[in-house]
Amino acid sequence: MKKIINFLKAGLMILGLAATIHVAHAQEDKDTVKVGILHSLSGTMAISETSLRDVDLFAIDEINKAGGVLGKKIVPVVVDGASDWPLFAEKAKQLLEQDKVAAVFGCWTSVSRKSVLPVFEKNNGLLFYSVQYEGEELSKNIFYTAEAVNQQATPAVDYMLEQGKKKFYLLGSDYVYPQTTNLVLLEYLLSKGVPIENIGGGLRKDESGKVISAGRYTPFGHTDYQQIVADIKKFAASGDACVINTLNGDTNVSFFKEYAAAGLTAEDCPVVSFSLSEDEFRALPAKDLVGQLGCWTYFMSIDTPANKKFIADFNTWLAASNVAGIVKEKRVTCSPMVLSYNAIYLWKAAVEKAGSFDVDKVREALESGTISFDGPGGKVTFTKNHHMTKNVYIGETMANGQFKILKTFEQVPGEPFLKGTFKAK
Amino acid sequence: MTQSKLPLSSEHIAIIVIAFLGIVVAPYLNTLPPTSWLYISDFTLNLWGKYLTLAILAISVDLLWGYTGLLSLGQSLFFILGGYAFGMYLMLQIGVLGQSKSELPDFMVFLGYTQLPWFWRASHSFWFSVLAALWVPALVALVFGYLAFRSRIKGVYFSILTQALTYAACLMFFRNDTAMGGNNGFTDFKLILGYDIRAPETQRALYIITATTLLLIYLGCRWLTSTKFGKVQQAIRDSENRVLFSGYSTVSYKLFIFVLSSMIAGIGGMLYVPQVGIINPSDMAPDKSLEAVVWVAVGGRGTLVGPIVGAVSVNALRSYSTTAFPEYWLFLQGLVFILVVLFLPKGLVGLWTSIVEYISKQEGGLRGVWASVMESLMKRKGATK
Amino acid sequence: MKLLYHNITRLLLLFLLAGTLGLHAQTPSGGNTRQLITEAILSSGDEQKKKISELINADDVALTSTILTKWRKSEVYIATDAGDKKVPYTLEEDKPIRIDNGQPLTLPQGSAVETDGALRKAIASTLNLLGIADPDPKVRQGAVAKLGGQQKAEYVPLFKARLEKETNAQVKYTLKEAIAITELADASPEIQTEALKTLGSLYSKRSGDLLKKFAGDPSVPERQAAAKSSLVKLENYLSFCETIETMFRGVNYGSVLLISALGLAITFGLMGVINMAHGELIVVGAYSVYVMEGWFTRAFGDAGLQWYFIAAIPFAFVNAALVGLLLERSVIRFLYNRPLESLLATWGVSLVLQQSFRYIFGPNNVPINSPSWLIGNFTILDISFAYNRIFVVCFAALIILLTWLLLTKTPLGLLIRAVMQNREMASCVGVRTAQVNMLTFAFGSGLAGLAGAFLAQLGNVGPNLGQAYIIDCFMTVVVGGVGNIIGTVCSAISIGVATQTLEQVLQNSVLGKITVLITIILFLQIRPGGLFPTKGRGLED
Amino acid sequence: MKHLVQAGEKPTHHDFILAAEGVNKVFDGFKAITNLNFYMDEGELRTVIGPNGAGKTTFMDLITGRTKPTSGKITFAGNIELNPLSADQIYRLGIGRKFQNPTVYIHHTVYDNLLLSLKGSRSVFSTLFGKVTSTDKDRIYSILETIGLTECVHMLAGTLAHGKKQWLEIGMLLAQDARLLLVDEPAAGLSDEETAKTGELLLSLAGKHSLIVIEHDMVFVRQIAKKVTVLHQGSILCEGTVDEVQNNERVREVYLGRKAAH
Repeated sequence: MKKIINFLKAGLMILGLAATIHVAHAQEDKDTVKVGILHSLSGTMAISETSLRDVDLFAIDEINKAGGVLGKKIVPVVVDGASDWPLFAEKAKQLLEQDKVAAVFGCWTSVSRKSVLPVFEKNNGLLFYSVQYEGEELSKNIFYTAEAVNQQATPAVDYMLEQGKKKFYLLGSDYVYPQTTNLVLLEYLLSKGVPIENIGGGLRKDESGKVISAGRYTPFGHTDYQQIVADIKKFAASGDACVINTLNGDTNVSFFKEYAAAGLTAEDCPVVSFSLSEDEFRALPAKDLVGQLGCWTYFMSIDTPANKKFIADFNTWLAASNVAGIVKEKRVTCSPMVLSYNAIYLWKAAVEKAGSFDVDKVREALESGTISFDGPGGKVTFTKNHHMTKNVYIGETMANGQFKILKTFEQVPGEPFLKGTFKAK
Repeated sequence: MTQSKLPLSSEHIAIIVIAFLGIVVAPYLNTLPPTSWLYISDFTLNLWGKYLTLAILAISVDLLWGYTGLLSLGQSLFFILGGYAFGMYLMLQIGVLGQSKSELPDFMVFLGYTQLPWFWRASHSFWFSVLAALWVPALVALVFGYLAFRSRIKGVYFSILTQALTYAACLMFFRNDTAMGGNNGFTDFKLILGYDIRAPETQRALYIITATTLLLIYLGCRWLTSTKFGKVQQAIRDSENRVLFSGYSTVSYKLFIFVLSSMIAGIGGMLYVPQVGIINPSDMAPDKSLEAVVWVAVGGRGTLVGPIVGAVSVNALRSYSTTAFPEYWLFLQGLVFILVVLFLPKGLVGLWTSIVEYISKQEGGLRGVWASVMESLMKRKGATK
Repeated sequence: MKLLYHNITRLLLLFLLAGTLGLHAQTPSGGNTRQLITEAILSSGDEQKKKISELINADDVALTSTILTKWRKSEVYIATDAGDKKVPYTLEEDKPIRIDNGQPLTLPQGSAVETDGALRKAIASTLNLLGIADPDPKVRQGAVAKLGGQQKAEYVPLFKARLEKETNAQVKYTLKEAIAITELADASPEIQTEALKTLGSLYSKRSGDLLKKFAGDPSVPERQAAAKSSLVKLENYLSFCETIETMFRGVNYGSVLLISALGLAITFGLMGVINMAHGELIVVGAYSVYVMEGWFTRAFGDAGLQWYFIAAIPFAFVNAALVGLLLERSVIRFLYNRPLESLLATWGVSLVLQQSFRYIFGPNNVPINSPSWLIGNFTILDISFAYNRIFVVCFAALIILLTWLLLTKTPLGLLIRAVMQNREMASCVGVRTAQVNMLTFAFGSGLAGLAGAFLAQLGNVGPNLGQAYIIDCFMTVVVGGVGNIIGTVCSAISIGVATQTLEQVLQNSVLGKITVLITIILFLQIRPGGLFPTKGRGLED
Repeated sequence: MKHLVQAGEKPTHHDFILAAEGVNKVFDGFKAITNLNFYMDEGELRTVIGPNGAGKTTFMDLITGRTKPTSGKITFAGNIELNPLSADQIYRLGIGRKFQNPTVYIHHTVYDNLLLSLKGSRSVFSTLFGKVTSTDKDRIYSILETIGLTECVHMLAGTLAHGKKQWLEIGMLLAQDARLLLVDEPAAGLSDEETAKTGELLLSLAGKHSLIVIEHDMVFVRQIAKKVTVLHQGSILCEGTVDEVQNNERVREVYLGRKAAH
């Protein structure tokens, strides 16, 4: 009996082997390479992530028109994570194990990245992640084109201190990015000599008296900011206060509408936001926001030929695009979009340097510190720690929904591990 | 009901064959070399493992809804509670292998915890965690069920209240202060009982355990629904007052079945976590429970095969359509739900039994149907000539 | 009289600034205003800031204020003439007027002058100094408050002089407050102690931080005691204000809940349909507002912005009612006897609708500009009342009244109530129940649309908007007692007040919400029928 | 023997199967039962009549624990107070109830309907692991014979005709071996023949069980009634034989009089 099974097994193996040779041969013939695009096109996160899919497809088209990568055309495999985190993991597995993609560009929320991380590590895949995040993570299979905390939060605080602000109200959505960022900021502010009673929003300590949460948090989809705005108003009554805002995406709309309704303006108490890009800005009545600040590594208003060309080409591409449901009018560009765009070009550069699509070789190339790209937001370079060195801009919102750049920090290297690095004076 | 009209023996044979295919053959095919045309990939097997855990959840919904008439919109809460209870064990198993190289789970390190909160400490034990995946949902169900059934909350009210409970729990788990990982939940598991959780062998073993558990739960529920208890249960669905005035304390019956189904859901959740690799509060959002109810509706409520068929088919459709046409799949899913509720009140299983009945009523069985179809086709041809 | 004011103030200012301004200040030639402003606009850097501060000397105070205000709002433009000379101008009633000579601009129009934070700060500072004498008391008050916050001793004589002439009570208060706050920076502890006492008797909200600082400083015991007692006074006062404010927030949050849930009180409460797509009907209303705003601004320009909302309200109602009608005809009418299944089918509908919104309006949120009469607030004591919130409360009251009238005083209402109480009996006596069902459902849906119109003014408008409200709506209706409109009103307001109070007390939005949900669950154990249970013995299955 | 008892008057002996004293029930301001005094002997078949809204069904709800009285007390079998007990506990004392609309388990067979109603332990455990004994089966078949449904034993109850459902429900009361049967409008919707058969069935039960029958159909009442209680506006208008009641002026006025006007 055993013999028969073994015989059958051997037979199947031979058959299988023949099939692989056949398949491998067939793939050699093809002059295409697959990459995965993993974003939520439905569900709550579709608000933000759909734009990234659009810009990814645009970049790929652009590269294909210019001859592709290593002579191969890129074929995007677009899948919908549907704002469902386990589904993200499933889709990542599918892209890596079934579709055998060379790289994946995707994810927005931290939780989606955390959800796919083990999958990428197990299959030795390559993920490019391009939305500002909390750091405290360094996976060999993920490259972060995103802003690290020191490319947004700490420069913004520097700027506010420079403007003579003495009181800082920390407000965020209750998830890992704001929580971690605010803990870093707490350390940072204390190290800059800001007394702890001038940090608003509340502190929570554990049994040993160690601060484990700083600032005020609201859940996703929170709609009523009356109480919080009243609290801020009280906090800001004596002047020289500002709000450090890490509210996620669309909750900003409710918050800023309430902020304006309460009569608070950028002059009384400016709000500096890290998750409010031009794309989210579109949903806000701009006049309520004039003068509020943002900090990113790209603004649509950057006045360089590269950026102008990027915006123009993107709009031309949109107009001609036949992707189902794509929005063609009144489109803006924003940092996560440009970072996604950069990611594809950086991957291309790394592949070309490595001369192969092999993940290990591409990683080696990316880690070499020589892969850079002159993107719409200025020059970006990958460093050994999988993060990028790039320009940081502080901008002020204008009535036309754009940011006016107030200050530029040139070529700031991204640093994922910041906690505990700032010591109080 | 209609099922019992089928000859028992053939039903038994079907169960045995399907169980054999699912528990023995599928994992065996997974061990074949990937080049073989019979090979089932790790991805596919893992995906089916996930579907089967969801099928367990669906059975728990059906036990309440289809058999007792209680539409609980809180089953995903129990499912996820089971998942969290077991997930805590998995989180602690990561040990120093995590990003932060600390004994504490990563998210606690980010938030500056210096020691494990008290309610985490027992989760180092595997068996404690397995049991917790049962008793935690059971306890919640017991307290909530006792309060609800005692005040005679039923029907729509019961549904809305269970939904509110789930929503409250969901908000609770979303908070980072709850020390359960907040929005990110638990992820990046490394080891289970010392085995590498990502290894294909471990995943295969988990699949086999899931499939076997599902079979046992299915058989257990079959037995349960055939006992006098099962009859009382269905009697409650059809006429609770009569049951009450026949001297049965419907509160205890409902409570028993509610707690039991919460434990079944908990088992599903416990098996779900290691196979999916992540658990977080968005899985207990109110619409997730609704989804589970829809699986049952699609499969066929009041049967035990229905939930399994529904859970697997809806999820397979979802997996397929989010890749095949990511822009349209929500339309498709929504429409399927509407159409099933409107036109297939007994679900796919109901459709199947009516087809079988229709065929058996025809003279000559399937052959008769064939003949009549051909006949009408011929006629039409003749007419067009 | 007015002129006298201006002259005296200007003299005072001159006196004050003479030291720093040097020669320039000594030549206040008449009619130099326009020239000075033009120079300030056209210069840059520190030079520009200096020039702005010198504008205090300009002859025509009103003109200076007007132009500076416009400048700050980026409403000053620059045209360039043939000789590449820059000519700043503003728009007055849409006509370009040159700043340098007040004549209409003959050159082609240019672009707006950009401002940044520092520049606006400089402009604001000058405006504040000018504002002390502004005819508008509000402007005066704001200016004094800002100057007081700077704690510059040189302003004290300015405040005191103004205080003697000031007639407006609120400005007087602010002047006293500003003087006391400025005196806190004085070197002498006696003056500080007096100032602290004054601030306590003024209940000065602005001085909270300073009071805290002095209360924590034991170096001068008397001063510390004064600070402490003033701080206690202030805190008591503020907590009183907070309580009132919290109540107001509770009532208006309750009104939002009420408007959102009222439609559901009809479709679920009266008709027994569990409509999970209720949230999406709200979204239909919100998008209607967006569409209407687009039409109005395209047709009437900025003036359209003022009135589009009035037109959008009925539009939102009608649109949502039409979608509701369609929904009723295509899905719900088959499910009147299967409430739990209507839940599932309408959930499917809600998925389809959500994705449809993404298709039609894009996945992003859309911006909605509120008419100016909905923006801003007024303050009584230190309690602020936002106009849009007051509007919501009034509107909720109005909708309730109309709904109640419709249900109780009209023939349609009679029919609706008849059908809802006993569908079979009503059809037996000749009521066309199908039609009544259809109309009732459409009416309930229309109310959801109205809710959307209001939510559009308060928060974001996007495909997921409805999801945020659906559970709250169901809870509101259930707590109120199904089928009872008054119950819905009471429950909405109580949930609103409870939520806001808990949020205030716990200083945590999520915990507040969780506590309210748990309380509701427990409450329904005690009163399974809600606040106002439906009468009768109807326990029959 | 005093035949005509005025409302509220208490008979002199004490061994009642059911006694209600000073019972009031108010629903949201509506007085459904007002100061009701009702006494009934063991083995009696009592018919309760009264116009719509007289409080007949509420009275039954009060006895079976479906609602609780606002004031007053109801005692069973001499000294057991019913007020604090729940519906299923009251049942276990031996009070069975047939609803106005036949209430049977439509998705169960006739056999299962009776099986679920058989006297015996009602605990979750016993239903899970208990076995059906041959005595149980014999009992079920004998009841089936009594109610004349032997042929329908394996039919689903939902497919039975209306009359048969009524009998099945009465059968279910027999199965539970209740001391007191409350029967709400057993003749509603039945053909004359079925009505007569139902009457015989009820008469055959009297003596062995105590019965309260609520009925509208006076023909049926005549067939079965020994003693009739007339309820009006939540209290007892009068009690007596059918003839006495029909001849009572007040009854004529409020009830029969109205009926005569038809």
